[in-house]
Formats: sequence, C-alpha cells, structure tokens
Amino acid sequence: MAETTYVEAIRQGIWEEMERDESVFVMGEDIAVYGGAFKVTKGMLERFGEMRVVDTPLSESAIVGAGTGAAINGLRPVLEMQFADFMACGFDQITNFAAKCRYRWGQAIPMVIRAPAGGNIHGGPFHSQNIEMPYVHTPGLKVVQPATAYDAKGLIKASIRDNDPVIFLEHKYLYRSVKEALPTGDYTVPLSKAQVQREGSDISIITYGWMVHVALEAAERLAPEGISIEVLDLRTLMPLDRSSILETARKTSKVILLHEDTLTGGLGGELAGIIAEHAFDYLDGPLVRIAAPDTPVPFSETLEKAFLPSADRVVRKARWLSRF
Amino acid sequence: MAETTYVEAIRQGIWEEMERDESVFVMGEDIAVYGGAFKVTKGMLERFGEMRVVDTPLSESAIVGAGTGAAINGLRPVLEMQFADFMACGFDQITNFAAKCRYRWGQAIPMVIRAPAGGNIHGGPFHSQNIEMPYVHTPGLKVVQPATAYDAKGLIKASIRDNDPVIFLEHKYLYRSVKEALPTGDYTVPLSKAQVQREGSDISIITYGWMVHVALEAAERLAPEGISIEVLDLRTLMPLDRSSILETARKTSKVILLHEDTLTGGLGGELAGIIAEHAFDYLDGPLVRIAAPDTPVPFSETLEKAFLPSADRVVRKARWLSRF
Amino acid sequence: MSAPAAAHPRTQVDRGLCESLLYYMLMMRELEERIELKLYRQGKVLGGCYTGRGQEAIPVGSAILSRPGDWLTPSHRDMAALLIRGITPREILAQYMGRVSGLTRGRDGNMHMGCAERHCVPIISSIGASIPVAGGLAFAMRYRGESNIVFNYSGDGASSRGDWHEGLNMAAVLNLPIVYLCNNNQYAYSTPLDQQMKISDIAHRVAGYGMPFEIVDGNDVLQIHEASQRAVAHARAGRGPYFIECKTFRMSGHSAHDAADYVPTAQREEWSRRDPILMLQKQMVEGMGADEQVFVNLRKRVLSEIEEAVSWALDQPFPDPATLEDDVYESV
Amino acid sequence: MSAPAAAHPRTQVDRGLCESLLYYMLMMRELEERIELKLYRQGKVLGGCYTGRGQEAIPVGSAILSRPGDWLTPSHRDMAALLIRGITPREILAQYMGRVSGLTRGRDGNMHMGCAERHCVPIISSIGASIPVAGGLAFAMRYRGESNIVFNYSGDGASSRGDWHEGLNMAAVLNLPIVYLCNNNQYAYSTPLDQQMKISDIAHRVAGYGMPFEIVDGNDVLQIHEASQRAVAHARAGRGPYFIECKTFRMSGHSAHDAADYVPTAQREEWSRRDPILMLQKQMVEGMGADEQVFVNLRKRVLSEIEEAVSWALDQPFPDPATLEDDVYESV
Ligand SMILES: Cc1ncc(C[n+]2csc(CCOP(=O)(O)OP(=O)(O)O)c2C)c(N)n1
Ligand SMILES: Cc1ncc(C[n+]2csc(CCOP(=O)(O)OP(=O)(O)O)c2C)c(N)n1
Ligand SMILES: [Mg+2]
Ligand SMILES: [Mg+2]
Repeated sequence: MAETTYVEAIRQGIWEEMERDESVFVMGEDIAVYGGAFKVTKGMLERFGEMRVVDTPLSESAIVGAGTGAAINGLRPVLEMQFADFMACGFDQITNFAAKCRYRWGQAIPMVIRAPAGGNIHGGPFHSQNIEMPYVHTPGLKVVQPATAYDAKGLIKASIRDNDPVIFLEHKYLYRSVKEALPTGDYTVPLSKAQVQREGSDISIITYGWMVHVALEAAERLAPEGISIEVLDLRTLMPLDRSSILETARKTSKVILLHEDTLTGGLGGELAGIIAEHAFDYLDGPLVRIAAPDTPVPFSETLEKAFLPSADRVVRKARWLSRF
Repeated sequence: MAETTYVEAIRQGIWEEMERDESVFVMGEDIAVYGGAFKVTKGMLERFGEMRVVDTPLSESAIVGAGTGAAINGLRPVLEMQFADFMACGFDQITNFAAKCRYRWGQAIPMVIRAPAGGNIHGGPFHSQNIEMPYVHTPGLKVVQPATAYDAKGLIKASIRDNDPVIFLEHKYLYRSVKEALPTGDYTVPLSKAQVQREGSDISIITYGWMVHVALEAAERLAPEGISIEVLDLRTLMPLDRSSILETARKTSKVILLHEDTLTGGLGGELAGIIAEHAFDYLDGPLVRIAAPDTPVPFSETLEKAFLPSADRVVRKARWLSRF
Repeated sequence: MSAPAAAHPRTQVDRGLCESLLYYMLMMRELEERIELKLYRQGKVLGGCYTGRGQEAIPVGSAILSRPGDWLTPSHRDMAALLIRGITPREILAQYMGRVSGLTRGRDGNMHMGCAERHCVPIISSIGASIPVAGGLAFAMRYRGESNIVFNYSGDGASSRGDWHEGLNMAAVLNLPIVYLCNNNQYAYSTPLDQQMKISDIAHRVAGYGMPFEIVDGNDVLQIHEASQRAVAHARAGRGPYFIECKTFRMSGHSAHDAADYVPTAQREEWSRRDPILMLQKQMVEGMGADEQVFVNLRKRVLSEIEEAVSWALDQPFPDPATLEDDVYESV
Repeated sequence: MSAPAAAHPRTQVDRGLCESLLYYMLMMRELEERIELKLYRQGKVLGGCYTGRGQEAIPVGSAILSRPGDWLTPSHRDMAALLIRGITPREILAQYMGRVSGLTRGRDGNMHMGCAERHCVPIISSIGASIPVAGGLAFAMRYRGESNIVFNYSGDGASSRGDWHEGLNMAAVLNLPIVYLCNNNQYAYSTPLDQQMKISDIAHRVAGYGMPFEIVDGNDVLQIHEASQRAVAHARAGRGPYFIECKTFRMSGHSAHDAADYVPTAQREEWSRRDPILMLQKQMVEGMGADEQVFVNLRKRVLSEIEEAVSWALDQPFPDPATLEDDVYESV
C-alpha cells in the first residue's frame, strides 16, 4: 500500500472536508494558483474554484479577521499562515476577538488557522519558531499539533469539524520526513485525546510534534539498557488531556517533559504544574524538562543543532533519571 | 511623611529618569496634553516639551516599531500602551523584532513598554487581562511587574536604565489602592531579584503583582492558626530569580504558586517546572497552583469576583496543604 | 460637504420615515443620557461609560436601510444601530448593568454588546479590528450569492490602525459588499485630527484602495440616509465596498470620566448648534409642516419606554457565579 | 512614468558617478548569481535564497546618496545598499554560509543581514515591519536636530500590511526625515498586483498620508538617482517623508526554490529587455561615449573580488556551539 506523507495527509484531509461540506473553504497568501508555500493546497483551485480557494493580499491580521467574520456568518474557514512566525501579525484578532466570541456572545467560531511551525530546516530566527504557547494560554482557542501522517489527516479533519477556533500547527520538518499507509475512507482523530505511542514502565516522556520521534528514537536506544520508556504524544495542546497525562505519570512515577519550543514559559512547565499538583504522591524523581534554550532559533547548522533537543540529550537525561 | 501612590511612584520614576538622561522620552496615545488614560505622564509635556512627550496616532504596532527604531538610534524610549490588552496589536514588532535584535545583530534595544494590566476594575474581557506570558516566553525580553509603590518607582527607573527591552506591567487596581512613604533621592530596584515580602516557615507562596497583597492578607489570617506563610514577590517575571524561588521552596518544603492570570500556560506552571526539577527532594507536598480559571475576564461583579483569586481561596488551600 | 464626483440630486423623503429616524435618534439620546447621567453616577453601571451624543444621525440614517439578512458591526457610538435591529432598551440596560438578561449575559460590559440572532457583532475593543471582520461577514454573503451586505461603523481614530488598512484593501480586492460608515468626530480620545493624520478627509485615503466614497454632513440624518441608499444599492448590486465619511463631533468626553478639557470651547459650541436631532426636527417643520407636538409626543413615548425598561432591568439578576466557566468551548 | 506634479528637468550626471553606480549594480548581480547558482546549489548556502535580479538600480541609485549618519533599512532585494555602506562581499558571503565571520555571526541566515556600525538594519522578516522602525530611526534624528535621514526599502507586497499604513501615517504626522523606496516588482511571492490591490500605483495610496511622492522607472538607475536627490533634499531640509515608487520586475522566482511558473512568459520577456545594467551601459555609451572595454574591465574587477571573497568565506569557521546562549540579554 502506498505511503502518504504528513504534508499530503493534511492536504487530503482538507480536500475531503471540502468535498463533504460546502461551507469549508481555504484562504491565505499564495495558496490558490501557487498551491501554498508548502503545497498543502495544491490542486484545490482547479477542483473547488476561486470562491473556495482564496488568495489574499499580504495581510495576516485581515486574513484572521475575515476568517472570523466568515465563521460568524456560517462558513468554516481554513486559513493558512505562510509561516507560523507571521501569525504574530494577527495576534490581536486571534486572541482578543476570535477566542472570546463564544464567551462574550455565544457565537461559535468554527475556524482553523493552519501554521507551518518548527525548526531543523535552517530557517533561522523568523522561519523556525514554535509558537504554541500564547495560544495555549488563550482561553477559547484549541491548539493541535500532529506528529504522524495518520494523526495529521485525522486531526485536520476533526479540527475543521470542530465548532471552536483551532490553531493547527504543522511541523515543517515532518512535512516530508514522515509517512505511512493511511486507511482509505473517512476517519477523524478526536481533539483533546493524547496517545501512547510506545508503552513502557520506567519513565514517561510526554511530548508532541517532531519531538515524539526524538523520544521514540531515545526509547529505542534505551531499551537494550533495560530502561523502558513510555512515550505519550499529546496531539492536542489545549485543552490538554489531563487524564492521560496523569495516568502515565502515575504509571511510571518518573517523567520527562520534552518539547522543541524554548524552555521558559513552554508547555513543559504547564505539564509539570499538572503533575506536581495532581500526581505528586506517585513521583519517584524530579520532573525533568528538556527543551530548547531561551534564545531565538539560530540559523547556522552548528548552532541550530545545539539548540534543538536531541535524542542524545534525552538518552542522557533518562539514564540519569532512571538511577533516581 | 507623605505617602506616594503606586501610580505616582511610576510617574516620579519616569520623570526623574527624564531629568537625568536626555535620551529618555515618552511616547504613546493621549499621553501629552491629556497626560495618559491613567495620568502617568501628567505634567510631562509642560516640563519636557513636545519632542520628549510624544502623542501618536492610534497605532500600537507603529508605536512599538518606532520605539525600537529610536532605541537603535541612541534614544531610550518609554512607550505607553493605553491598556495592556492592546499590546496584542504590536505583538509582531515586540516578539519578532525588538526581542531578537541583540541576538541577531548585537544591537541593544534599551526600551520600556509600559502597560496597565490586570482586573478587579470592572473592565471586562478587553480591559482586564494579564498578558505577561507571551512576553515571558520570548527570549530577549524582560518582564517586570511591581506590587508596591516603592518597587514601582525603583523598578521603572531600573527598567529605563536597562539595555534590554522591558515589558513593564502596571497593575491598574494597584494604581491608587496602594501607597507608602518613599525615600527622597534616587534609588533603583534591581531587575531579576525577587523579594521576600513576609518570612515564614510552613508554606511559601510565590506570586507577583496584586496577588502579593492577596497572599499577605491570607498569611495574616493564617498566622493565628499557627500556619506560618512566606510570601515571595517575584517582581521580575523574566529572567526569573531562580535562586530565590528554589531557596524558599527548599526552606518551607510546601509551595503555593499564585497568580491573577489564567491557569493554563500561566507562570505557575513555569515555577512548578523549576521547583519540581530542582528542589524535588525537598518537597513535602504537592505544588499547588491558584490562578484564575481558563476563561476571558468577565465583566459582571458576581462573575469577576468568582474569577479573581481571593485570599479566601488561598487560605483554604493553605490549610489543606499544611495538613499534608 | 462634497461628494467625490457628481453631485447627487436630493431624493424625496416621506414623513413616516422621518418620524422613524427621529424616534431612534431620540431613543439613543435619551437612553444614553439615562445611563450616563443617572445609572452610571448612581453606581448601577460600572466600568467605563461611552455615549454617541451628537452622532446619532450616523447609525440611524444608515442602519434603517438594513435588511434582516444583513450584518452590522457598530462602533461604541452607534447604539441606535442596535435599536434599529430590534434590540430592546431592556436588553441594553441589563447589559450596561451587568445583568444576566443583558446581551452578553453579564460577561461583557456596557457598550460591548451585540447579538448573533439580530446580526450585530458586539464591538471589538481593539479599535479598527471590526474592519477585517466585516470583510469576512461580507465574504460569506458573496460565497452564497446573497444580496445581503454589511454595515461597518468606525471612527477617525480607527483609520490609523493597521487593521483598517488591511481590511479596506482586502474588501476592495475581493469586491465585498460592505458599506463603511466612518464617523469622523474629530477626536480619538484626546487626540485631535491633526495629530492623527496630515490630511483633512479620511475618505481621500480610501481612494488608495480603489473604492468609491462620499463625504457627508454627519449631523444631517437625511444626508446620511441618502448617501447610504447609494452605497447600499452599490453593495447589494455586487459592485463592492463603498465608504461614507460623516463629519461630526463627539458632544461628550471620550467616556463618562473624561471632562474633555482638551476640546476648545469654540469648537464645542459651534457643533452644539448643529445638534442632529434639532436639525431633523427643523427639516420636518420646514419641509413637511410637522408641528412641535409631534416631537413632544415622540419624546414622551421614548421616555416612558425607557422608564419601563429601567425598572425591568434593575430587577434582573446578576449572573450566577456557578456559570463562570461555561461557554469557553462548545460543551459536548 | 509620471511624477505627481511638475515634470522634473533632467540633471547632469558625471561619468565617475555612473561608473560607481554600475560597479555596485554589477557587484550585486554577480554576487547574487554566485550565491544562488553556485553556492546554494552546492549546498554551501542553506535555507532560503533570495535575489534582487533586475532590481539592482533601486538600492544603487538611492543608497549612493546616503551619508555616514544616515540609516538604511533594506529589503530582501537590496543587497547593493549594504555594499554601498561599506559592507564587503566577504562579510556577505560568510553571512550566507552561516559562518561566524558573517554579519550576524551565523545567528541569522542569508539576506537577513545588516550591521549596526554601518547603520543598516538587517531585514525584518515580517514584511512591512521595517516601515515603523524607520520612523523611530528618523525620530531620533529629529530629536537630536540632525540632518541625517533614513532610507527605507520595501516591496509592493508590503503595502498590504497594517504596519505599512501605521508607519507611513506616523511618519507624516511626526514629519520624520525618511525617503521610502518602494520596489513595485509586480509580485508578492506568487501574487500579482491585481490580486494585491485594486489600484495600479501604490504611490497614490501615499497621497492619503499627506506625503509627496513620485513614480519612476525602477530599472533606470539615473531616474532613481534623480528622484532620490529630490527626496533626500526634501527630507534633509526637515520637510518630512517622501515616497518613491519604482516600477520594476522580479527577474527570478520569489526564492531559489521557486520556478515562478505563475509569471506569464510575455511579461517576463518584456522586462528582460529592460535590464537595468544594460540600460545604464547604454546611457553611458550614448550619453558619455563610454566604450565596451570599460564594462568588461569593471566586470572583471567585480568577478575577481568575488572570487577572492568566496575563497576567504569558505575558510571561515562555523560558530562555536558553546556560544549558543550568548547575547540574548546584555551580559553584566
Ligand atoms: C487598539 C486600541 N488602542 C487603544 C484603544 C483605547 N481607545 C478606545 S476608544 C479610543 C479612541 C477611538 O477613537 P475613534 O476611532 O475616533 O472613535 P471615537 O471614540 O472618537 O468614536 C482609544 C484610543 C483601543 N480600544 N484599541
Ligand atoms: C508578515 C509576513 N507574511 C508573509 C511573509 C512571507 N513572505 C516573504 S516575502 C513575501 C512576498 C513579499 O512581497 P513584496 O513585498 O512585494 O516583496 P518582493 O519579494 O516582491 O520583493 C512573503 C509573502 C513574510 N515574510 N511576512
Ligand atoms: Mg473619533
Ligand atoms: Mg513584490
């Protein structure tokens, strides 16, 4: 059976939802004729026409504002930010308006904002950032990041069907580096459900996005040493699947919180807060955070490599924690 | 000796720095003739003139961008956001440009962005938010929030003298509700130094801003019950004073992390992460977070009161924790 | 005040329409007075308190043309737009007082109100943000091939915001059915026009988007009504957005706490002679022989409706704190 | 191409100036070719790779007028502006290759380069963001009463951004000494002008800020130089900002990975006949009797300088990972 890449899985997911539901449309910069900077919307213009595949001027704030307006008026917009980094230009519209509509006036905003995020592509400070936290921190928004092609397709479809605004973070490095055979036919992956990607008994690694693969690699390397790692892929970062988080923490009693995003104010802290409050009695060792250091994302290979959390670092920390 | 309010302390601090250093100027909406929405810049136009007290059009992004440009070209801008909530409109300039200048090209940005933040003033969803976290999470920025008039003056002066961009959060409820006698003469309060506001031995409450006062009230009420509370006021949220945080955690072994900001992705998680990793062996009970729930800030009194963390809630949680 | 191109011939207006316009202007005026001068001072209205005193002609002359399928995005000085959409003084008063029966059920305050059923987007505090949002509302109308349109309201201050620019440009490029009503009341909070921009007419900025525009006397409801008719016809016909700049004046402080000392007395006095309600009444007397008694009766009716609504609203409960965390996400 | 008001008489240019202009245009062209067609394909340059092929006249004709105290905020198609400021091919090449001796010491990549000492702000990726920043740089000049000015460079795409609007308006209101060079190369990435705006001249938008503007042939370096002289004189004299729209064309994909299939062949061919380097050479031959040998020599000089710089840059070390966390904050 043919394998489908992560990027193609997202494309298929959007495509299928557009076939299913006339109110779904895509909008963004360079997404129609060009098919998007990463080709996620390739071919859609030809299939769905100009009204449903909308190229816009270079105006992130207007894209988000217009998406929100369209959602209020009965459509289901799927917006593309060319790079997640530039979502900062629409920050006010997202956090002050879209996120608060349901609470303020009971208005659903069934909108997805897709954003290619993450590093390891030599993108430098402006094209490599992980931007989940300000959105995780905004009540009213949901935040999703798939790690696999299967989840990418299932989660984008679930996000489009969801009646709340969803920030859908796509990892640029995974676009073409992961693939798998996908089921034919319609399926979705539910939001706010984490998934154990590898079972283990000694240490839990809680993570998401590209780092799921880094964690799995580390787990593989640690197995022969008799260190059994459980890898929990959060998949949805807000609202978090607290019960899966607490369950794995209680099971192994030792937890590593791993993310590509920078350390301070990253999701690792939130996870530590949940676990240290609600599973404290089960813990047999410190909660260990592994993250990028608190710097912009550097460009040069030597620096970017040192910046990004690696399987080596996870292996070393896990060994240390296992001796606790 | 006459007492000085928090708002007046900030005004004095800026004023003195403008007297001291010709390169300091203030810029923002309605700050010149009108003296600012909260009157922090009152009288400055008359004293320092139009070139140093600059009214701008309603353009937050341009204010921040222009401030950054002025800082690059040798000035020390002190920018006012009319409400912290609207800083969202300048998010890209702050996080993508100002924050990264030193790292990218060695360019110092000695700029302060002042922002009236926080609730308890019936401001509703758009005029009550605590917005520290996206900035705490941006390497290159410093984030400060004073809790007392003394610190307000000392910290604004230190922030203006600092050579990195500082987000200076002023709590609107404290503006006129706290005051004290201030030393005459020049003084500063160093950034990145937390302060123990009350010594105690049973439980540490780590907090900042208005919540320092809530914590102190709770401590006062708990004292007769024999529960001795230590209150640590962070004052600077980024870079954090990790050693003071760890010191109080190790001292009391029980910690409450308290903030007015909403729970998920709030600073409490970061603090939990630091403590659960680096003081794990000292802990005698779960790390308890007390924060606002994950909702927009509601307007109506009944709701806002339920939303904001209260001394009652702190007292109840502290009693529970003390029995651990 | 001049139109961009040809002068427009004055159309006939009937007396029924004028009475309707007058009713809404009076209702807005009196309701806001009641809120600001009584309820706010009595501490029944908390937080900020903004009014559109002197600007009533703008929402009234335009929103009266709206159809049920249209959407409106009023600014904080356009209460009458809500009234025209069928939102009641009861609901508005309960909103201002943070009661659960208010339009936002106490979650939001004062003029931050709107209503999905009646197609009014509650104001977005971030000034200018409603411009792109109007674009999206209108986009959905084009998407479905409707002839509905959006009425967007904003002030001079908004025209300094990036969102204003992005939103107007996008509307022009995508040919969206929007009528923009710009209330140029000469101040953004304390900032006079000449510190906001180096031009005198905001409408001229709009030429840079390739969009037709007009400049009208914002205190003359009939002028606004006429210009709006042209604009509405243009937008409904699928010819894209249309911009109307209404020259007016804020006959109050920015909000109730602001004494507006920064406004020169002469300027305020000049505009106080141009009260839009008195202007319409004069037009009705001179043009259609209406007599004072009509106005007295109308005002009486307005005041008694307000009276009734105030006592109703004062009886409404505050929201139950137990509902604090509802409605952040869809409950499933 | 037309100017806004009166036509400007052509000023005399001397041959020395022309040679200087030609040198920088050639250097930019050849250096970028070397980077894109060799180093990038060899994997020596990672990440994106953008060039300003066909647009060299714009930075060259304008930045040549800058004085040491001026500041420049070049866009991603203005490498020659950096060269004119004294930044060397060595530094640029090391920058592209992520070496520690590059302008950002490997922290940032390719054209994201600048230099505080030589008063060039490295490009801010968020398109349009440099416009408000230019305002602040210029504000500091006014603050100190200097006659220095800012040269700001941006593209047609930038004119859709809110920052563009906010920044230009603020510059007009505060009367800031800025010369804006807008390279209207007819595309923002894949998006042609008519999908970006419903007007044909960006400069006309600037009228809405109350700012003088000109529209020039962006491939004619002498026209740009002349217009820039007027603009620079205006700004240095304290008369505020000035906007020059340069009609040009992007003779490459958006970046090295983009084949630009969306550009109609006829359009590309038309513009390829208007190469700015050949145009200047023609003007030099026809107007001042320069002969081909001059051009051949100049090109040789450029190529050998590049050769030398490439081998130097290839020898430079990559940054030491131990320095990863330096320079986020001032070290005290
Ligand atoms: C982005 C943003 N910045 C600042 C404010 C604070 N503020 C509220 S209204 C206002 C003035 C608005 O002026 P204008 O658009 O002319 O409307 P007017 O109040 O005159 O009707 C300001 C500065 C805001 N609401 N949003
Ligand atoms: C805010 C923002 N959105 C999107 C991008 C991605 N992007 C980089 S360059 C570009 C096109 C810019 O067009 P223009 O301003 O005309 O400059 P040109 O590349 O044509 O010289 C885009 C969309 C960006 N850098 N910044
Ligand atoms: Mg106004
Ligand atoms: Mg372009």
